Amino acid sequence: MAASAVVPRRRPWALWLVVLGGLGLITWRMLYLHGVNEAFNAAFFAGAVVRSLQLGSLYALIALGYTMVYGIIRLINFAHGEVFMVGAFAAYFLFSRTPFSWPVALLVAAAIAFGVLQFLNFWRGRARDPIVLAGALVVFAVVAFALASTQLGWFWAMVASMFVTGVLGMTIDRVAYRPLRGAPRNSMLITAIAVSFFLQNFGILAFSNRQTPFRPASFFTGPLQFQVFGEPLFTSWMIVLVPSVTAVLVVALTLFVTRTRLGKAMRATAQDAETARMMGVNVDRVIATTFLLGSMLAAAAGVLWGMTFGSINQPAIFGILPGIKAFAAAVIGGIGSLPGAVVGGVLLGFLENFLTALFPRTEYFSGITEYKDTFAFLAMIVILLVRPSGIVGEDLSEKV
Amino acid sequence: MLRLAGVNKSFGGLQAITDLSFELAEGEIVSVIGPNGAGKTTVFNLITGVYTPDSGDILFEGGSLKGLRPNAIVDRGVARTFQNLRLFTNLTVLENVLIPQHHKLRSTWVSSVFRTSGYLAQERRMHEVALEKLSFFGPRLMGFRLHQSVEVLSYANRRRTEMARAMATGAKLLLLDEPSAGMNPKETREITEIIRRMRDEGGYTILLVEHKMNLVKDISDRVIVLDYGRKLAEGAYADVVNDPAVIEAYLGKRSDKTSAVARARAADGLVAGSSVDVPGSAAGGEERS
Amino acid sequence: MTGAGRGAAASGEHAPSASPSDAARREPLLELKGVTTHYGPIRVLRDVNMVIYPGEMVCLLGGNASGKSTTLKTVLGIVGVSQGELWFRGERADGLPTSERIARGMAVVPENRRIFPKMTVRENLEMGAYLRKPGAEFDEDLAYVLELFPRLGERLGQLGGTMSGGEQQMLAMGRALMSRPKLILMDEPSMGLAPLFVERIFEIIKQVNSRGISVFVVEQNANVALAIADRGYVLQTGEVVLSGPAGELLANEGMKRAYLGET
Amino acid sequence: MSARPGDAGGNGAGARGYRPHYLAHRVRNSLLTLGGLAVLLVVLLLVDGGASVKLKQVFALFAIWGIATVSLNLVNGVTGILSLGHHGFMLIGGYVTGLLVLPTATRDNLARSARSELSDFAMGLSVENWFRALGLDSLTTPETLWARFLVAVLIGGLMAALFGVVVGFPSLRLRGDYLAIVTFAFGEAIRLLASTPLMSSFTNGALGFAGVPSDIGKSVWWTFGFLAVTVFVMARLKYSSYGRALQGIREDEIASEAMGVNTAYHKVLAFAISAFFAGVAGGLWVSWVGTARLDLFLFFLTFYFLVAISVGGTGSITGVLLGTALVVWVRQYGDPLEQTYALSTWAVAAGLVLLAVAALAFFLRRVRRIKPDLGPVVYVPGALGLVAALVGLLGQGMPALQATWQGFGMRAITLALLLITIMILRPVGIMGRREFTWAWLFRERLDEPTEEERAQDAWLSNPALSGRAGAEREDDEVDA
Amino acid sequence: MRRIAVTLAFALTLGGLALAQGTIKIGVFLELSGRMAVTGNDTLYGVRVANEQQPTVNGATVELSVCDNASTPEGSVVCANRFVDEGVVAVIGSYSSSHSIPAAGVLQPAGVVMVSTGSTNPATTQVGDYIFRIPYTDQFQGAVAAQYAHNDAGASSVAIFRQQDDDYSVGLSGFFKDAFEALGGRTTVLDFTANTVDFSAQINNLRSFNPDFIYYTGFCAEAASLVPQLRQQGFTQSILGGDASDDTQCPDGGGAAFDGFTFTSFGEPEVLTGAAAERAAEFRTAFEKSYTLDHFTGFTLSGADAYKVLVQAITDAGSTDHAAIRDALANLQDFPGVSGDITYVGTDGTPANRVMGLYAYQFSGNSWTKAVLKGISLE
Repeated sequence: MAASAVVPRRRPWALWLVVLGGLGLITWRMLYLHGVNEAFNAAFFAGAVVRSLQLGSLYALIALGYTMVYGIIRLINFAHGEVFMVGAFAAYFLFSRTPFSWPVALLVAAAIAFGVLQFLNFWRGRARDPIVLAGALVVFAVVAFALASTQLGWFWAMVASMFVTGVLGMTIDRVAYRPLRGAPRNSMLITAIAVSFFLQNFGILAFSNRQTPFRPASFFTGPLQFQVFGEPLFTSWMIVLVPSVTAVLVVALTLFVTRTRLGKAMRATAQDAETARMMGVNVDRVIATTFLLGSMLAAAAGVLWGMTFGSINQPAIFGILPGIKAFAAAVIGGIGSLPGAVVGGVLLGFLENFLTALFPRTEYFSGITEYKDTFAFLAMIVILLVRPSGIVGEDLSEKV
Repeated sequence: MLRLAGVNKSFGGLQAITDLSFELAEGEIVSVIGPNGAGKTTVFNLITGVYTPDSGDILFEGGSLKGLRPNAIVDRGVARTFQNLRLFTNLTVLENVLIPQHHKLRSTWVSSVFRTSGYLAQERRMHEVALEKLSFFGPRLMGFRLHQSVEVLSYANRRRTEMARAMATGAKLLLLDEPSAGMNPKETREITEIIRRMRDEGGYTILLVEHKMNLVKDISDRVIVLDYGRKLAEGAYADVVNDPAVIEAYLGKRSDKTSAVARARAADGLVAGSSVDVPGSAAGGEERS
Repeated sequence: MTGAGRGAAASGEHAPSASPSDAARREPLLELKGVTTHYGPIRVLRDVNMVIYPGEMVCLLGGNASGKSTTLKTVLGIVGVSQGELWFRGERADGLPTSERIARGMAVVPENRRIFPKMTVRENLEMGAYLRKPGAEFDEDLAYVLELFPRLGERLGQLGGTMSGGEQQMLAMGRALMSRPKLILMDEPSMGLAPLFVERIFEIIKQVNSRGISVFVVEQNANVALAIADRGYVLQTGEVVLSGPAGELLANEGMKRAYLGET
Repeated sequence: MSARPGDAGGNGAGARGYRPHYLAHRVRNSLLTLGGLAVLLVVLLLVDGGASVKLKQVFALFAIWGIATVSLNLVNGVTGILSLGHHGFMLIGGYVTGLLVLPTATRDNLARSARSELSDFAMGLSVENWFRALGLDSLTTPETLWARFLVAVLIGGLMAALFGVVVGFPSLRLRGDYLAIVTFAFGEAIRLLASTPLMSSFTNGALGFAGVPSDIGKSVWWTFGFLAVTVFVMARLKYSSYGRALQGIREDEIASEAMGVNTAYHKVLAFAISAFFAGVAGGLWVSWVGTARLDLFLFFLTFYFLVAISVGGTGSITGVLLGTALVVWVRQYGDPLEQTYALSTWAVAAGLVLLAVAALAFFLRRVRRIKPDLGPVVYVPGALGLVAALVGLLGQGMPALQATWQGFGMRAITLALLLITIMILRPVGIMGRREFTWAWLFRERLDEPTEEERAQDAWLSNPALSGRAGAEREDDEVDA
Repeated sequence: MRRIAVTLAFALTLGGLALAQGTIKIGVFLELSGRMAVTGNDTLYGVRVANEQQPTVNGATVELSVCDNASTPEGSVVCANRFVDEGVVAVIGSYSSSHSIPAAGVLQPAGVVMVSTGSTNPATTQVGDYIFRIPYTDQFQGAVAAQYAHNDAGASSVAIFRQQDDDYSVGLSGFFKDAFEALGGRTTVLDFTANTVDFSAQINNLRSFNPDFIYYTGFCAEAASLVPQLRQQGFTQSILGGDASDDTQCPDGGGAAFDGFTFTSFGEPEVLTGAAAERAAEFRTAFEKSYTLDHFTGFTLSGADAYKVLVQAITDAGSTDHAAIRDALANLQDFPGVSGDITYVGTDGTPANRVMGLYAYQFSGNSWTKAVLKGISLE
């Protein structure tokens, strides 16, 4: 949770040596591959780099949710991957369905307006304020009208999905986790696993269990082609969109956490919940906010994920692998630390994508594609055993 | 029997124990006293292997305890109780006193599954030892209490169970961390008597941390005073408590209002400008581990 | 506690005889009426009666595990009351959440300081004023706190965790003052501090108290605490066994024997 | 099954200060135990001879899953380490067993098919061949499959145990949820690695191999026999000195270590024993399904075991078996949940479930005083449930409610909700840490004082002799 | 209280032993939900229409006991066990080899006849003599595809995308590879698992091989992600798919990237010849009365034929005895099915003389059609 992570003392020159040595090895490997086969040209590696960055950004967005929740209540929120799944599906319904029928639109709008009411109350701290009510009514009207008359573009679908998913995250916290505050950590973890299973199967029930095409009309999913040292690189504008959206959201989150009152309360709660409570912080509300923000980021990641790959998996499994990998990213970066999540996510993206590019299938070697999914797990196990605090995190392990 | 030689320990740049040396002879009862945060519990943690000293050595019956795992140190014959009670809450009193004897079991898990006669004999022996140790506390932990889960015991009975548990390890040296905390005067007197009997009848050597001076006065052969991780004084109770340094450190300054104000004025400069290093929160935090 | 010791004062609600500001004697600021609390099945406090009047400084003494900190947590609402009533500023408070109690004018200096180690000094102070609207009042309070603790002013940008114990104690006190409390609760402010610092801290407590803020201080260091407090309560195994004006307590034989360890 | 901690020492208990078991009770309990076993035997005979193949298989499945849950319980419930990698151990046991007992004919088929990636070495791994080489030809007939299966399952279990040791090692450095995550990562990594070229010469990639003989895995007698052995070992272990040490680790690891328990050794031991039986369960399961495939060993397996353990009672062997029965029953007989019904029916069903949960929560709060504060978490679902049920009942004619909906995934949803509810309302599960024993059933409690002891206790807590506080406290104990 | 509860629990357990007895039942287990739901449902509609056409056999009404295997092997085993329990006369199902084979493992020892509607992996019928199928095998399909790639498309190097956790895909890839290499071509196999969405690693590997033809043996759930990614990354080679690509999820999910995607699949009326074509067209007309033609594919015909051969076998056997039905089925010769003539005499349960169609998706704008290129029959 620490926006300003304290990096423990270490010898900087050793670090630089490792980094430079690693880069040297990578360069050597790239040159070697290029010598073996013309196909491994600059464009090939440039493509791998941009895809790594893209995937890494997505992992980072999901990982932020894990790390925020872990930082504040020391819970590995197993259900976060499924929240990500719901985010993607919510957006899918918003941009793909022809305008909803009026009753459905009114119902959905009422639900959303209720959520808004909750939120505004939340931040203003005063219930039944006329302004709040008016705001909720405006939202209700706008949402109902929008749902019934227009099909949303990807951006508004993403925003709406972030909102819906944020409410879902808060609800999960309220219903499943909050009654367990102070319970043994294992109970909370088991509950989180149960919530994750519930959401997976609820997804089957609600969204039908099949792989779903995810192609909103968008400029960004269109092809992008440019030359890298004379070689063509085929890709799409998503390689620009994904990292930029991630950067914007991460900056916004950092500003929120460091500048706003609630954000400071969040950091305080993460550092010492009981004392924060003694300062008058409503800890439950702060935790709910954490779930809200984490889930919103996950929803954004879900939408970007779907747009990047053009389809999203069946709800029963969509959240699992990205969720676990993002969790691994959070651990690698240092769970509990916001910059750690970003660093870990990008690192994992590179590990997974760039390594397979560095060790592709050649005539003499069958490649490491099949091992791709195990990288995250092995990296996580190694990090946990060698340096449980992660790359940039501080030690959160239980004290004697 | 136990000898600490120049032990130092620091946490993150904060010196918790500084050059601490003392000795314990067999059959002695020695109390360690000092204000909260003075490093008393840290000393216990160092002896029992929870922490490893940065420098210096801890010798028990001639062998070094430095770097040993806590369970290996119990094997050597040193056991402890915890200030904040670390009982096996959901297990019964009897089970709590049986577990510390497990390290002496000389049967594999397979023979324990098949209940070989060798295993059963040891198990019977463990029960006898458990009852013997519990009987130190009279009928308080006997009878139906044996099968009561620790969860339902009173605070005082929990303390007693913890002491019985430490005895059951078969250790020769017991480290008792505030054995009378949370007890009323009658119970405190009782525990004082029991600690004495533990030495006289059980043959234990006892090192204890205590705040209640009555208890310390009644049973200590010697008293060691700690302050900021340093040994301030050592000796018989009467000598130590009359040491002015000890009175100041432990009992607090006997100051009336005027002198407090005067001293505060004197301290003001220090607070505002000077850079005297003051022990920080970490020492206090460790104390509560 | 011997019979002699018990005789000194009945637990509870008799009005203190000597106090600096007798004017504010009518209405108690904080009152515990027969409060009993449990941690799980274990009873920690039993039928505790206490009262603090506006402008008063009261100390709560007792050994380890006697229930001092629990009393404080009960007042704050971190531990629930299982029997009895808690009144604060004429209102029943035992059902209120902690944040409401803070909003009504409590502030706390927790045991071991408990400052936020990864926030700057300034942010720590802001957290103290968490429930209040930021604005001119905030700057006013900040100025007052910095005047009280000049050392904090030099270190506004430093991370709380990097400061020494004494500085952290000041920060914790400053943080509590930032909420303009009516009552400050202090849990062992002297723990782990050098004697000179202890006196300085108590001097500041006195200064704060003289501004009309009531102080409820939990201490082990009985001599220092009683030296500046108006009244005191002594807790043993969760029960109030002694109470009375500070002077009387200091002079009480049973007190000396049982608590201070004097012969 | 009437083992109690106090019994472990054997006879003559009264002489050493704890409650004598009355002879009449002992005789009664023995008779009841015999009677219970006889009933079980009769039930198994009925099931085995009965017409329903499915029931037979469900019983076998219960036994197999029972082995898995009881073994997982050793780590999760007794030692208190949340292990999420049980499916990985089962995978190892399952694949090893499957490969070793694969009949020669199936092997030959596989070798010829385009689907085989098995190496010649792996193809040659066959208990049948080993028996031939040893001249035990009588053990290579179809009738003596059990002999080959026993050898194979033993090897499978040992391989799993070996891996259990490997997975157990992180437990020396890590605690709590970090450790849980590492076990999870190991479990998943085993599965992912099994499909990679590295391992596929032994596992035949993700496809695995079909044609594993089902005779043992679907036999009620064999599976219940294995279950009986597992329960015997686990129960004896739990009520031995080793079991106490493991429970000590669960209660307080630091204190255990300070009391001389070699926590490192014991944790690894628990993992190894647990993994061994998981491997056995895996072997039986592969035999039950008839195929060794990677998608038999997904994380959902461990999840269902967790449900069984948490619902039944963490740490209680009988409780865990109860939970397993529940999970197997819902999964095997829960297909009515996944049929197509009108929305009104769904609304009524969902409403009633919500109401029931709210009523249970209310009951537990009011009568048993289990949770101090549930507030809206109880009342809001209760109210919602009431509304849903009423809408469903009253609005049967409404066209909107006549639309039908198929309840895909309702079984898993049911189990997940059950687990969440249990975790919130009764975190220790139905049985708690208690075992189902006759003594428990007849409420013979060793921890309740006799008249004599009550008198003594009263004397000890006499206010005249101790402080007032003491008196109160001692009384508390008896009630609490 | 406690004792009552225990007694009650015991009584409930015994109550579970109660059995339900049914009439003449034929079990149908198919992929009605999950990743192969489209094909599974298309097949089921075929079975249902055939059932409407021939509702009785030997004077008894046929009742279909439908079971959804949720596109999982485990679900298939559950279904098979349920059928054994219900005492069904015979079993129809399922579409995928990965699901048929585990179920066959249950039904063969139980001695229940199973007719697979879509399983093309040779291993299915090798499970035992009670297992039959309607379609051709992948040995045939792979060989045809190899010939198409080599002769019609003129390819010399082919990249095969293989779903490594599916029997059908692994088998088909193997047969294609063997056949194509026998024709003198070069191949490489690129593995992925079910539910893969990100194919960048596989596409990386593809680059160095630089094939001039791509053969896809997986299902549409993954193809819908793979094909657009291939096209986007500049791979313009022709792609040929197996019959698993005959699924609306492919063009619906992948969009215009599927323009020109060719695949081999079960015969539709257009590719059948002679009397079979007429029977198929007739069946299509009957089908249209109950369902829309969107759900009419070669799999529908296959499902119908599975029902029809079973009814024929029961009629021939004159009883519902499992062994008699098996014998009758094994002696079936030139049965006039809607997907072609069916002969089981002298085979391992795979009918001789099957017809396969070659199709392609063609896009105009965002709408697509499934074009019939030609019919291919086994010599």
